Amino acid sequence: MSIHNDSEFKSALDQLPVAEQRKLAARFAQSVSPLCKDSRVAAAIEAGLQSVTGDDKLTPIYNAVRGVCVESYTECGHMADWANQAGHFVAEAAAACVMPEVALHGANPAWDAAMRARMARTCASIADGSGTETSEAKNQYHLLDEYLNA
Amino acid sequence: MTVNEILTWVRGPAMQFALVIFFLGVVVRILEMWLLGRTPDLSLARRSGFIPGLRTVFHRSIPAPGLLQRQPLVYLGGYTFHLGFFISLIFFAPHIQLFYGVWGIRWPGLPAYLIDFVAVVSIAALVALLVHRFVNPVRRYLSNGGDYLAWLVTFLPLFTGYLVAHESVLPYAQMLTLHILSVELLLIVLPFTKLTHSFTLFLSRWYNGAMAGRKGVAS
Amino acid sequence: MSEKDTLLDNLGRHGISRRGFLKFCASMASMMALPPGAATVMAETLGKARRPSVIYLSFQECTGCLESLTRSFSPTLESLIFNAISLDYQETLQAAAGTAAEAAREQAMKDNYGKYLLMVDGSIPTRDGGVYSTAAGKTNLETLEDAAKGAAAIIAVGTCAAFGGIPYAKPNPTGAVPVSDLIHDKPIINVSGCPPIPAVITGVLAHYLTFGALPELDSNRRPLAFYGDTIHDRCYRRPFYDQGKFAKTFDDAGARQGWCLYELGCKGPTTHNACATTKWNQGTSFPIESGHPCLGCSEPGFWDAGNFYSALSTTTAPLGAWSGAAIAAGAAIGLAAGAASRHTQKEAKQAHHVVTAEELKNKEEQS
Amino acid sequence: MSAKALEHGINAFVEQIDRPVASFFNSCVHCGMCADACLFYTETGDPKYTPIHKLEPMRKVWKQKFTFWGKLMYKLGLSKPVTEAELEEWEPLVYDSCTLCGRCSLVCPVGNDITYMIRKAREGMVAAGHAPDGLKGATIRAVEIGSPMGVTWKTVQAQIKHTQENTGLQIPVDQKGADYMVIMSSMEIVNFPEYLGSLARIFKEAGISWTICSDATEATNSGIQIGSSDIAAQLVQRIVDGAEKLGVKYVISPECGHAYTAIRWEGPNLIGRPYPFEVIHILELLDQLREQGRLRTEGTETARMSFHDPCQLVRRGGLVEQPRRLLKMVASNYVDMPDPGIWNWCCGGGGGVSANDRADALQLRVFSRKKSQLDTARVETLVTCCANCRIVLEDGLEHYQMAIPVVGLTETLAKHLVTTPQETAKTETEQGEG
Repeated sequence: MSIHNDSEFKSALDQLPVAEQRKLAARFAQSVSPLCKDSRVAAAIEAGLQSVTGDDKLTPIYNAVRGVCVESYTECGHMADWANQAGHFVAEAAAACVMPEVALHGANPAWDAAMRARMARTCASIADGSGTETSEAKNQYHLLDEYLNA
Repeated sequence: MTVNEILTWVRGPAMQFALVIFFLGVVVRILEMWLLGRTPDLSLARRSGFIPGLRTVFHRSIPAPGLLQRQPLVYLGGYTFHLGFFISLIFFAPHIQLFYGVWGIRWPGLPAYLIDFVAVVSIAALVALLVHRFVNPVRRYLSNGGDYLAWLVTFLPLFTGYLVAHESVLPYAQMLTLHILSVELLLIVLPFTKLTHSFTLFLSRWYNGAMAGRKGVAS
Repeated sequence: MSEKDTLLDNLGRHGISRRGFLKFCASMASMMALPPGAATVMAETLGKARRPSVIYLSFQECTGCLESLTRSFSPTLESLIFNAISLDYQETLQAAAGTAAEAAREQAMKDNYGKYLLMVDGSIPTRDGGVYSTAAGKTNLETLEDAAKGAAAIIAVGTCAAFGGIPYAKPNPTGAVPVSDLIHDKPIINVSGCPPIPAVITGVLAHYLTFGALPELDSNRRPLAFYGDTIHDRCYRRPFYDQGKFAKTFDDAGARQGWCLYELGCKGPTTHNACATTKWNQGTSFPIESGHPCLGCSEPGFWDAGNFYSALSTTTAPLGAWSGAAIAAGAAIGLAAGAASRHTQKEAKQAHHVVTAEELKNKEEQS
Repeated sequence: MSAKALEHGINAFVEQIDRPVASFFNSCVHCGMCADACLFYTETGDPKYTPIHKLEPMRKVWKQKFTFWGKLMYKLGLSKPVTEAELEEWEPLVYDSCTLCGRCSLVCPVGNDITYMIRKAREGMVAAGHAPDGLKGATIRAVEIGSPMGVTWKTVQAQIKHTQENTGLQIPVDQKGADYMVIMSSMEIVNFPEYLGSLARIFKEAGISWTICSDATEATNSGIQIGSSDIAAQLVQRIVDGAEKLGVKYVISPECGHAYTAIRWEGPNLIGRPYPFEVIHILELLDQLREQGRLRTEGTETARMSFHDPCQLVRRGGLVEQPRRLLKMVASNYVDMPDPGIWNWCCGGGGGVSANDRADALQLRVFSRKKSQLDTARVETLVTCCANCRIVLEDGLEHYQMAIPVVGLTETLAKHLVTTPQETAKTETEQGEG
């Protein structure tokens, strides 16, 4: 089986149990993690990769990474720093990996993380001035293929 | 001059003077405000602001949600003394005689004991509002001499009016003189203090309602 | 009747017993709110009183006061008090006329210099040297000043003498003034009213004869005993006022039921007099009882205190024209102020300072 | 600041005073009710935050220049002109502690539109050089770069590309004769690029003819916030020029509060003429599509959802019913917070407050009001439709340690959009239009 577009990508992700969605979310986040230096973000991605479960464990990690998300927002009317903004989206992606069960409400962590990771990549491309080719989506299809075929 | 001669003066020339100042002041204040003009709003209105403006003129007398609970005294005290002031002004038989003398129309009055009750309640409300103005941090912060002057000239006609009817402090003629003087003071002071709200209030509410209304909001 | 006769002798001749006289004194004393025992003193003193000399001068008046005093009832104890005095000069009542009358007055003033009572009825014109009222070639002004010199006290009878009355009312063409405006060195007692209540005169005389002094007076020099309360205070219709029941016209149901006449212009609340208690015509009635509002005739300036038939709460001057003028003047001033404001706005618009990003940048750097 | 600047400021106050302002000042009875409507007072208890008090310098100018008594006192030297020190003292009151939320205008018993006046007072403040640095920076960038956040056309292009890749849909650019022109707030480019993708998908389904204008992508207007009509007009003009160049029928105001006020309500007055096109807010359009059956959703959010009414869209903008109607399409567990709709409490960051770093601490402090609203309604997911509200809310939630996700209304709808194959969609659209 091979993924070619987002609708296949999303339906494949939706079929996975949440625990696996988290694991995939972490992989998507991991692939853009060089764009963010914050250790709280790295910790969250790591927790996702290690399949940490249980709200009592997830909540503190989630809260920490949410802190990064909020801190790194570019506030209205402030000059945008695109490298920082890329980091922000990495943090958002990382947060999706460790979203506590109670806050999920049917959300798909893998899909959310994938979207954020793509935004991180776009921001990074704006930051380095290229602003052109991003292949994060294809990379994510590939990661999913790998996971499903493993 | 004897008391009765002063009373005659107060009922006559002084009243003329007060009314002259009052009308002059009100007309000047209205014109100087009106003539400031206003540039027409070029944005595309959702609907005409006219009717929403009229609605707000009346609707704004109703407390905003939750505010009656937050400031019960200001609302209830405010209602009470405004209503009381106008009830005793309009429905006390001697006052009706005054209007009859000026305009030639009259209407049924309320029994004196009812007016009495209304006056006492209104006076109490005004006193409570004054105390609240001293005590409440916001109202104390906002208040200036004009606020206390406006309070005084509103309070005096009610207070002296009550005493005229009861003759407990001064004889009728003296008290009536003070009462009419206090009314004249109110008339003279009104156009030059915040009491101008008695006529600008309608315009303000209308503008508020109309400006919100043309955007589609019932304010 | 001879000058040696006492008042009691005189009364006796008119069939009035000592007992009746005592009763009169008692009622007088109570009317004047004198302390207990005063009635006895009064009876004793008054009974033995010699006829004091009284000079009664009439100036700008209508004789209504005299009518009131002499004709309103007869013969009663009150009228007889007048018999007890030696009325040495009263143009209307005395038989003598012309030079004889004037001579009698001169004589009495000379004989009783410093002791006679001067009663004045009517106001005194002062404009143009007082020429508007003269008798025997003398102006009222001269006559009064002359007569006042030797008077022990002056009783101003009626509102004209007391407060100026009708001649004093606007526009007062004769420059009329009350007695108290001219005489400052004699005790003056005002018995106001248009006309005054006869019993008040009697009471004042009785008091003077008994105690040799004038009774206690109010700020308008009126005997407090009679003028201490307002008509309104003592009015039998007062309960209707308190209940807010008013006659609206002279012939409505309220008027027929005797409701308060406040709205028909009753000046009772501001009028000090004894009408509501002593009443008129031998205690028969008083104006309000007859269905007419009190005019306030015993008060200073009552002729100028507005319409008799307008309530006290109304204005005494026309307001319409004044208000109209004020509105017109206000409009003129307001338009001028508006034009000035427009000008200010226009100037501001011309002086408008355009805010630019460049400027913000400089300011950002500065701060 | 120079005496010249003070003069400019006072002159600007004079220019701003009109009949409504005079009527409002004449009507104020100092009842203090506006304080109870203002979260800066209710949350701090400091009476200096009473809304009407924030207008004291302008009131003074009105009194001295336009009232009988005031002119007299002024000429006699009994009342002193507004000073530099006063403006300095009032600067934080006018900019840091007022979000132009309009709640005070709604409660004033005499009907004073206090917000209308504070907007005007800012004209005087900025002319006198008394605007916060944060807002100055944003304004300078808006004028010079075209976006208060430094977003350039190149950046937008990158996001367009990103969106095209993600959605597989073409984003139309500079298409003359399109019906609708989409403008965005910088916030949507920087923080919420999913907005553009959501629009593309929804419009695709609804068969909307739309375009982006490369000369006018920016919807926000720092001129409005800082209070300079000169700059605001300049920024509005860019959009008007863009729309006129492309000949569109409508300009779609984005999920941003003050942008709507700027382009919809103030714009024509700023440039001095009515537009040849109409301005419609995205939610207004979406609600129209919903009504016409052109916006169809499937599935619902199960979380306990509530809607935060952005002040400039709801209370000051008139979009009262639309957001809830739309949200209820996809929220099965919708709940209103206390004081919903036009009575909602501001997030605390509107009116330029969030661009003003000096106000950060105060902004977080007054968020306690929102916290209590959220606590009362036990909200699990908060939806709003203003990018600025959204970040301010996230900031506040983080500060108060509340784990409540905040999402945009348009993207929430897009998430549940019924996607149909192109042919079918077209037929349906035609039927819908017939």
